[in-house]
Amino acid sequence: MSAEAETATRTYRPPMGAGWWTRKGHYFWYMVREFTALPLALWLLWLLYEIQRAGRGPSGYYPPNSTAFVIFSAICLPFALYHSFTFLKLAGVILRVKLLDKPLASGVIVATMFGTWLVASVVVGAVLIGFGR
Amino acid sequence: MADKRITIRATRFDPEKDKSPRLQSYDIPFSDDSMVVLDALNYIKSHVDGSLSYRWSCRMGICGSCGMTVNGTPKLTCSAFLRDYWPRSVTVTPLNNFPIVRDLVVDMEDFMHKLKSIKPWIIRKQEIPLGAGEHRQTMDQIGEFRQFSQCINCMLCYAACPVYGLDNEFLGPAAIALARRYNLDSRDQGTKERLPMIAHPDGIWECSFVGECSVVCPKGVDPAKAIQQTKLDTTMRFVLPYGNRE
Amino acid sequence: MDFESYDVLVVGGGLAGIRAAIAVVEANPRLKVAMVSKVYPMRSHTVSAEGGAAAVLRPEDSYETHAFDTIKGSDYLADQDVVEAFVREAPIEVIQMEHWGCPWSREPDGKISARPFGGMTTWRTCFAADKTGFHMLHTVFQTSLKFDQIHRHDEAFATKLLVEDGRCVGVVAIDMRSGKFDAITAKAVILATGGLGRVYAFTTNGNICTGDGMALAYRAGVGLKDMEMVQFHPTGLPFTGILITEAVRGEGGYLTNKDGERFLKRYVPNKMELGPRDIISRAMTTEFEEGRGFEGAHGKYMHLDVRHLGEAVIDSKLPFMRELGREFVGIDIVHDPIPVRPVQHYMMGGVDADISGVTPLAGLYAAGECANVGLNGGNRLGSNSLSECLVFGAAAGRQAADYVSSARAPGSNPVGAMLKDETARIEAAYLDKKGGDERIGAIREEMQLAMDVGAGVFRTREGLEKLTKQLGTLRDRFEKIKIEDSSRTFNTELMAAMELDFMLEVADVITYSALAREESRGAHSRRDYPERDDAKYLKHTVAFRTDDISPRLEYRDVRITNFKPQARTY
Amino acid sequence: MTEQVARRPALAHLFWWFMFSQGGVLAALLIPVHIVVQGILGPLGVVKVVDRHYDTWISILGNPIVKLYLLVLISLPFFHFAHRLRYLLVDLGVPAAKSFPAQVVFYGAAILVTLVTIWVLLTTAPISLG
Ligand SMILES: Cc1cc2nc3c(=O)[nH]c(=O)nc-3n(C[C@H](O)[C@H](O)[C@H](O)COP(=O)(O)OP(=O)(O)OC[C@H]3O[C@@H](n4cnc5c(N)ncnc54)[C@H](O)[C@@H]3O)c2cc1C
Ligand code: SF4
Ligand code: F3S
Ligand code: FES
Repeated sequence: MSAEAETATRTYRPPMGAGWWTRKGHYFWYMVREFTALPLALWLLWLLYEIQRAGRGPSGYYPPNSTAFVIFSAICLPFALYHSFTFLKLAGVILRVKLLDKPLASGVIVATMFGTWLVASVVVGAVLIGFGR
Repeated sequence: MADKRITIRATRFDPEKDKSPRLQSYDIPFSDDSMVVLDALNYIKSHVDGSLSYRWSCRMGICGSCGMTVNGTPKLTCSAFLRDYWPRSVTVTPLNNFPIVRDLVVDMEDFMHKLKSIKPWIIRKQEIPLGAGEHRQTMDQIGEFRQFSQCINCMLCYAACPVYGLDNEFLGPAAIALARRYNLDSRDQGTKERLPMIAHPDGIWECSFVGECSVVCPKGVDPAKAIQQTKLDTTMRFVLPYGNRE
Repeated sequence: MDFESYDVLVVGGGLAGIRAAIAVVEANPRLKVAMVSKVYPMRSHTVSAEGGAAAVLRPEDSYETHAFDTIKGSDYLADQDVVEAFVREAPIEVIQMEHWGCPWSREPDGKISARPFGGMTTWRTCFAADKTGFHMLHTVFQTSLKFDQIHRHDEAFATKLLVEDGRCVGVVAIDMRSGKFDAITAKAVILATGGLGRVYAFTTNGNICTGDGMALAYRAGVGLKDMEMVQFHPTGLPFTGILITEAVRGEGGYLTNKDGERFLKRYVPNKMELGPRDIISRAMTTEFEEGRGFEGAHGKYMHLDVRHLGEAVIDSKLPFMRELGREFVGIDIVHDPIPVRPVQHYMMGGVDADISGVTPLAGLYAAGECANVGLNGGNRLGSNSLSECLVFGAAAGRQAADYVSSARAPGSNPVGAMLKDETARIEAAYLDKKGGDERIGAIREEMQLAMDVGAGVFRTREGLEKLTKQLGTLRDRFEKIKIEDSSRTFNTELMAAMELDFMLEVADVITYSALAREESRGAHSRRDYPERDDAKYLKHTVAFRTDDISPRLEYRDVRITNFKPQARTY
Repeated sequence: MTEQVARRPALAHLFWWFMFSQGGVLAALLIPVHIVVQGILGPLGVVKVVDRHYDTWISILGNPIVKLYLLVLISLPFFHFAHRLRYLLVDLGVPAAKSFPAQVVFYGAAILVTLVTIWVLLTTAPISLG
């Protein structure tokens, strides 16, 4: 396009380095956010295993209560919360909702998202606990 | 005011002589609280070392040419005040993620190609004649794209985006924000024409929402928002049976 | 030798240059256009224009009043036929910008909105918030990207016009990236290189406004017209010179002195803050001299007060001003008055060109701030300049397109020789120069300060004569400059040296033109000749380069059509 | 410039991003409460939870709505995880994670998890409305 292209002079391209995400707090927290996928995936796999275990009949069934498992869940929890928090907050940035032809403030959208989270947690929690014995 | 001084360290690189860049230190008077990093560079160029090369013009944060990395963060040097760093020293390096041409000057051809590639002009099926006057547009309609039209092409967002740093094929924040600016303009009918470039694997999908682009943007463009909204809109076009396809 | 050859070459990527380039390809899509700019086009100084572009769009308004306001504002030094053509074209161009996507601010019914501006009797300044130049420049630049016939040479610095058989056939340009000298040839050349504010120390103009195009044309033998007419804008931020747009006054801001008094009532009682720039700048300077200004770390200043407008108006109409106040002064203009003082802003004078941008040198056209087509006379009205860039940029483009359809292509032999000469000149003067001990920065600063003092808001014979001597000395010292940068790659010191060379040239022309005009008219205000003198000076100054230091001056009658010169009071 | 050759919207990317975002919302809204209740409070005995007893657990697992819920709860987030982990690798300097084979591996894994989940749900407790 421009005539300069052909007379390209030597340039220096600084290497990026795999440790770029340690350079700045923001990058680090981004990596943490992405990393949440791993503990959450493992936890869900556990849940799947729990369900599958129930299929083997009542005789061998024991409730999940090893200390290791509680510790594992306790480790997963902050990641889960961090995922929920970042994801729902960022959703406020993305979603454009119009009410009566006026764009809704992203603060309102975020508040709605967090409200939904709360309601969903209460409902699911109620079912899990309510049917318990 | 006592004679304050401040240390500026600037990248030096002359491709005709140097293999790789190095930092050079300058100790200069910090005579006035209104001084910005660019003033310090200008002082060096005028009074200490005339060979220091960098770009600048307007000195009022609107031409977009003076972007550099200041103590690790991409900044417009004409709007970065020395008083915010002093008594620490200030390290000025070229914008990250771009090839260095010379000292603090980076190669921006790639960026220029990307700008052009998203067709940043009004596309209409049928041009209206000049004699018919202006298109009517309300302030609310302008409000739809206003934020995304504030981009000064300073490329700070590219310097901040690791995805671009890792792979220069990525279309990048400002170009996508500009595409969105036109897509949201009530006068434009070119969304579909821009789609192949935007929804390309190296387009919006490549962005993993690091969000640093919006943090460093000096004009509040919020390219991260532009990109995520474009992802959503584009997806809706195809997911909803009759969604959004004009 | 073979050179890159085009039909039309545009030097300058600002509003005027890009508009011209588009006009060429619109006139004839088969034409190949080159656009040479020393910065990427969107960096051009048009980007910092804030207030707006004037055009008669509202039914209540009329061409006659726009023409009259412009002519009166010019202190009758404008060529009236040019003004009349301009006011008719401006609305068309503003609509064209709208069609290209410029986000003009709108009325509730969706039409383009207008705001009051200094010296305009009615609301006719179209605006895009307070970033009008930014939006216009990005709009035309982005629109220009769709024309593949426009070949950009970004960051290429034009050093000389190529003239062959009395015809301009291109430029020599240095590609800054590689340091390579190129002859870029064309059948016609349009100069659109912008202003020269950097000749002064205290200016709103960016680093790139160094009068290059004017100096290039001047050296090629073309006259520079009305160069004594330098505009000082009343409201610049002290220290930085950043402009606080006239729109601030247009929207209702007050100017007050240290006694809290709206002092303009003594100078422009009928217009107050909406008076023209030259008069308000003089009023402020007079107030300073009489001790009624504020004293600050960066000199005297006045207050520009918008507090009474309220946050809502400020945020919708003047958001950038709030941003600038916050960033560069540390104040919130919603709660604090803005410190301001007069600042060099615009060059009415420029390359002698006619209504279609045609200069006396065949094949050479000029448009935008670097040209003087006769529109602005002694004082440009705020917001006429952006419209001027559009109207006369387009006119020059169309004219050039027309011309090249019959012009033959330039030969390459003389061009080759000229390129060799120019390369040798620059290498000898700068790149391969040994020794020298003068700093470019030092000479530039001394020139700028001398110009501020000697050719500022008020001028006198003594001051101007002293200035010619100072400039002469600086010119001698320039011969002894030291170039520390020997690299060919992006050598900004070489650019700075060549720009200083251009600036010393145009500074001379300003000074000699001002010395010779023994009257006060528009922006040119002589303490020793306080009155306007229509009998002697209802004329354009045209300066030609000579081998001597001082230029040869000619005078040319102003073209008067419908508006007889009257006393200029507001 | 290469992009002049006609480009078409990348529909595959679009689809995977859609699944990614759906999975993300779901994971955000639902996973924490499961972890808290089933992973911490239940095992610690703070509250009674449905999976503490075989009967309660198996009876609720038999509910078709619960089955559907669990299918969505478990499988959809995996499309989110697959996407994130793939890009995590890219971020850590493994550009190969962008390649087509990598996509097959990661999204394939998510599909696999989905299939396994369906199988588990179908074979665990007989469907009953009780
Ligand atoms: C702060 C500010 C605010 C303003 N506000 C307003 C306003 O509200 N309304 C209004 O009407 N006017 C306003 N003006 C005036 C108006 O903006 C300018 O007059 C106008 O933009 C000039 O445009 P241009 O195209 O002539 O030049 P520019 O935009 O300055 O462009 C010059 C071009 O020439 C190129 N160039 C220069 N020298 C060389 C060389 N040697 N080789 C190669 N290329 C070269 C540059 O790279 C650049 O691309 C304002 C001016 C300033 C400074
Ligand atoms: S989006 Fe912001 S940071 Fe990026 S180029 Fe535009 S103005 Fe600069
Ligand atoms: S930083 Fe990069 S990854 Fe996306 S959100 Fe911004 S473009
Ligand atoms: S110099 Fe123009 S943005 Fe900083």
